[in-house]
Amino acid sequence: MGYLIETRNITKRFGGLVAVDNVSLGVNAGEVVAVLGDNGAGKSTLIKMISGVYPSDEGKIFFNGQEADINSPMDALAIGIETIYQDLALAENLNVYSNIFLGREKTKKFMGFVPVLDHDYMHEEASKVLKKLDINIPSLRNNVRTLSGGQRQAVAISRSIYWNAKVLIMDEPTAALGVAQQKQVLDLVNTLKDHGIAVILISHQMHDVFEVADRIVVMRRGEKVGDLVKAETSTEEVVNLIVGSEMVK
Amino acid sequence: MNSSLALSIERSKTLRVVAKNWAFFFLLFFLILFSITGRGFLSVMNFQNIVHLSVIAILMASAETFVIITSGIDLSIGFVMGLSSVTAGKIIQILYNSGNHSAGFSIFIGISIALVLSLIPGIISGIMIAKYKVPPFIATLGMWGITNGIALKISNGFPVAELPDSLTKIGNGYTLYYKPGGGFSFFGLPEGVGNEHIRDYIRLIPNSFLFLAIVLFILYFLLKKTKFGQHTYAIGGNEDAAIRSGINVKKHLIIIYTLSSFIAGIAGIFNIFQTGIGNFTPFGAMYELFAVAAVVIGGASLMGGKGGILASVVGVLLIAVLENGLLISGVEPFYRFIAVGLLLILAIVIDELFPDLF
Amino acid sequence: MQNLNNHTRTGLLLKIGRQWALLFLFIELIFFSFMARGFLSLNVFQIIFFFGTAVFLLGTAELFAIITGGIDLSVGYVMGLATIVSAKLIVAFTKTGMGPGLSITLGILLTLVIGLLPGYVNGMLISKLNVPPFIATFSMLGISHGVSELLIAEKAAKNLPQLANTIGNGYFLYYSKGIGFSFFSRPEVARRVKVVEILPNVVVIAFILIAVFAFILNRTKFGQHTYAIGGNRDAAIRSGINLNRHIIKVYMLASFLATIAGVLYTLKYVTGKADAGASSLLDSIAAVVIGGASLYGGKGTVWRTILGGLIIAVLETGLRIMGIPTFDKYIIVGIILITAVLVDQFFPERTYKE
Amino acid sequence: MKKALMILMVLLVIFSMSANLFANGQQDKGKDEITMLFMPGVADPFYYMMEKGVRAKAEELGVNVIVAEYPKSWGPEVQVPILEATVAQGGVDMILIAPTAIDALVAPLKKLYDKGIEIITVDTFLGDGDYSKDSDYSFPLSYIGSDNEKGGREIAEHLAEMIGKKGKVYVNSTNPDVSSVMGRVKGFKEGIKEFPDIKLVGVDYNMDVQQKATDQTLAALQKDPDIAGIFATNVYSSQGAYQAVVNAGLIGAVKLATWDATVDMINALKKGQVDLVLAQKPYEIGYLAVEWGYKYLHDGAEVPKKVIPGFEYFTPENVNDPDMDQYIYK
Repeated sequence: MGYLIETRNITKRFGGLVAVDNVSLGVNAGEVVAVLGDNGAGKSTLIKMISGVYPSDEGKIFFNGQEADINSPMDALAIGIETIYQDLALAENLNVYSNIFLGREKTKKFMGFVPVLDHDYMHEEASKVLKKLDINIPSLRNNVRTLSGGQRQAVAISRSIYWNAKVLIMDEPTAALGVAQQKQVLDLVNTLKDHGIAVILISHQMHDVFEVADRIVVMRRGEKVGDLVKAETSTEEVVNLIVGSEMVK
Repeated sequence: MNSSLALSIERSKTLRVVAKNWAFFFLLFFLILFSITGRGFLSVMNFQNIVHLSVIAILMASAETFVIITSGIDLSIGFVMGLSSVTAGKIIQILYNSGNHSAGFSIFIGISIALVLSLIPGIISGIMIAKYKVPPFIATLGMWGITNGIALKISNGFPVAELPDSLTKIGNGYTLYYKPGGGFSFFGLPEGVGNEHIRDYIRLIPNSFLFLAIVLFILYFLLKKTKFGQHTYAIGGNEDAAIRSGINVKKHLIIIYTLSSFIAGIAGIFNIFQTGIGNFTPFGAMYELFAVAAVVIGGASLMGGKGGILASVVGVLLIAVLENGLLISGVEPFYRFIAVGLLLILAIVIDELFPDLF
Repeated sequence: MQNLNNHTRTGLLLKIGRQWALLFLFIELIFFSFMARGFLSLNVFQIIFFFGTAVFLLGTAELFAIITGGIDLSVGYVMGLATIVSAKLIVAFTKTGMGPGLSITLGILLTLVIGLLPGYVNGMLISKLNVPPFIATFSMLGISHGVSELLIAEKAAKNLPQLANTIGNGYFLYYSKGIGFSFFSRPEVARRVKVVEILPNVVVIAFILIAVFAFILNRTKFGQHTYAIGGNRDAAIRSGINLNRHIIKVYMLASFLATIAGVLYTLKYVTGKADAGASSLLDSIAAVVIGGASLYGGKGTVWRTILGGLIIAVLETGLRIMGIPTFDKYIIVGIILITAVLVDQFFPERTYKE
Repeated sequence: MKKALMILMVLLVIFSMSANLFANGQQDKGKDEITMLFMPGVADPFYYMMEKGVRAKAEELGVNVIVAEYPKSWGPEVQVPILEATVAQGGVDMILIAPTAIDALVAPLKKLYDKGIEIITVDTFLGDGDYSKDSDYSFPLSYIGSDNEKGGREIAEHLAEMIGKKGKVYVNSTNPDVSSVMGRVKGFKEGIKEFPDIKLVGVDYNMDVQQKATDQTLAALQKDPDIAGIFATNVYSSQGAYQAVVNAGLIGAVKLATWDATVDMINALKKGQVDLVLAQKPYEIGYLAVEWGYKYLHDGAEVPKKVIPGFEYFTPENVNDPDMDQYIYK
């Protein structure tokens, strides 16, 4: 079986600048691939093409072996590609389960014809998915504002999982977190892997990458310069690829 | 916010209830205070009057609540109210005085057209705000002048009078009249009560209460129980997140401003029932600013994301009770401006101290 | 990628877009020159500036608050309070037997000091207690209004010295045939003899002050920090700006400018009035926004604000000279204001801080 | 940017200088055509009525009329800019103005007077309203308007009669710094002093907002439930106080004397809900102002310094009299 999600020779230009140049990348189900690179290396642009924010100029994206026509974030969501941005996109003034159901609230009929929010259902479903992912949040009726950074990350991830994410793109999930909370998030990534989710992880933290990733892709100036299996590489090799010292395989 | 304080409040159930509903407890406090200082304050009649006269302010505050939760502001509601009141008045006047139509029919047609008309300013400001990113402050300020100009043109600057009497009979009537020892009567004084006996009757439950209860229930329901309400909060909390979760934020904002304008239109209709004439809004009335103030006292934030209909009602009543109480206690009128200003500041400072609880 | 599109727009269009406010003003001037009999005259331009001073001053006050991402709703009633305080003080000083010049000077100076107080309170509430600017200054609006009415209820300040009137309604330069030029005082001529009056004193005073504040905003560290706070509050704090102190200063400055507007009102109308500035508040905010500032903070300049104020003042004056019926005028002004801001939205990539 | 602004300024000055000469020529027009400017005090029905009177008489005499923009609120800072801009279109021979302040309007009007424009003040006046003795403010030709203090006194007498010369009375007024309205209050206070058994329990100011007037009157009725009579001093006070009495259910039990005859108040009187309505004669004031102004400008007639058209009182007895219809503001 081929990759669950795959890009073939995709390219994105902004005016004269080639932000992503002819990059092919594939991720299997249950696999964590880390994308590394210096600032401006094209990591963000790459994932934004996969998640539908930017249309690609050249190249194709395949999902489950079939060509996927991704032109907007909605298209990506529809086939199960979810992205968790650094700012998490949570409404802090709403509670945990409302965030998990944000935009796709479950309603029931009041007096037979008026649709009202079905709080009980949403609460129950939310606790199920949190349980499945081993996430511990005291009360799902608390506003997200009262949660810790790690817990918020967990809420964002469970939202994706609940809505059947098959591919999860995570942008710097551990930045701005304390050590204990980083651990929680990394544990969660491992849990996701066990559930057969394909994870694309963007990170600067070499330690995180080596803890959870199966493969490491390095980008420099828009090009893919390395695709390494974690078990067969070392920190030095990756760093050298990132900064561009010549150490061609 | 230091979480230890928040936590200790969270643990103490009583404290938590008080902190969360401080405006309500403030209201209670004032009620007790003025009952002592103001002769005639503590009476059913006075409370009924306070609420009856606050109906317009409550509707305005409800309109503003929706807008403020999305972190916007609507400055045009005061004049939309005037526009709706004058339009309804003019149509009723023409139909009724033509002699061909009954009072009921004229009133029905008048208010229907006025309510439909009151949607338009909201749609226009909504489109400007949502599609063209005009700041809400300016978009609704523009509508401010336009709606009032139109209202004045329709009425030629005179209040629209010569409307059917049934308007005020309904608007200012009571559901129940009671004479101690003399029995009850519904929807009107018994026939043949002379001037000298008027003061004997106790009037209970103004009709406006029933009207207000219905409107408030619908708005409360809309905001708290439906998807629409949930999305309103989401947009105010994190517009980006709302967009990414697939909420059509532009459409939603247009609906919000239209709704706010519509509620202001309802206020205009109520105004015509209450006064029996079609009133345009004077430029100095500042209905919108007082509505914003009441919403904020009720615990909403101008940054959006929080607030509620009932909280805003408490906010309006707090100002109304404060003003009424000071009046009845014989405080010079201009101290009231100052008192309301200080109350507002206090409201925010308290809110700022317990941010996590709202 | 809207930025990209904008950059590729033709240079000329972009230039016009950036200067749309100026263009708008020109269109107004040309339109009224043709449509309004008597519009094009020295007298009318003096009227525009003379009565515009309140909006220009309040607009500048508002601009400082808006650049920091705040707003000051109290300036109108602080101005009203200043008219009453200054009128009362001047009358009180005159009663003690002081000369008119001295009592006016003392009265004004004292008022200017008192005028810092509302701003200080606003600033403290906003910076130290985290009260949103809208609410803090709205409360201050109520408080200043209440205090003003209490000061004036049934005991208005009357009989200000004649000198106040001479300053407030006088001109810098007069010319009349036969007598020639005279400075500051109107030549004694018979009725109906034409006297050309040039540069109202009030306008001269206001513009000197506005120039000073424009300088503060453009050329000083204080101004730079004001922009920094509005642009990125966190960055400003991290770069060592004392945020609280700065915010307090900004609101004191706004209050000070409003007080100046109030003092000039007292000189013009020889009376104090609680709601003297109420009608100028919304105009002044509109002037700032038409001048390209954002209510989210970080941009806007004094000259642009004056330009915004002029767009409103020319429109109002022109429509009055044309004799547009009152109610139609309200509607037209609203529509044009919205159009102005809509035009602005089509050219979002301006850098007003040049 | 700044360069462009400087160029604009310079252009403006050059423009205006050259145009100034042009404007000079424009003022010399046919002498037989008279133009009057009507400058109302604020946008309210009272002045709309006055405009009608002005227009009617002007048409009759062939006088040109310019009606200035109605100010949004009461005050010189709103009125004077409108006045000056409207005069700037040139050709005005006479201004009929309701000055919005007794002192603040002296200088601007004097300036226009010095340019050769005649002034008549209507409804409100400059200084103390006495232009017969020489003073800074005695330049207007005449004051044509109501004698507010007299009206207040007369209302006091009527109200006293209606409540049987004893009991509590209350006043709802608009704004403590408007000379005409304060005159009414002053006159009323003087008038009520004549009746030792009547007690004035309070004066409230609603700042020209009708809803406030309702709130205040209701609170007053709550505080002193035995109030027997209410005097409301203008359109907004009247309609507001009337609403309050309706709300409190005290129609008939509280005697209501109101100032200004809007349709609403007259209807209330017809229904027996209000007991006395004083009608000023705004139509007649405007009418008289044009008439006297024309006599002065055209025939060189002497104008009396004060013209008081008096009041009409609407009572339940005369309210249906067709002759009274002309005094209703509509």
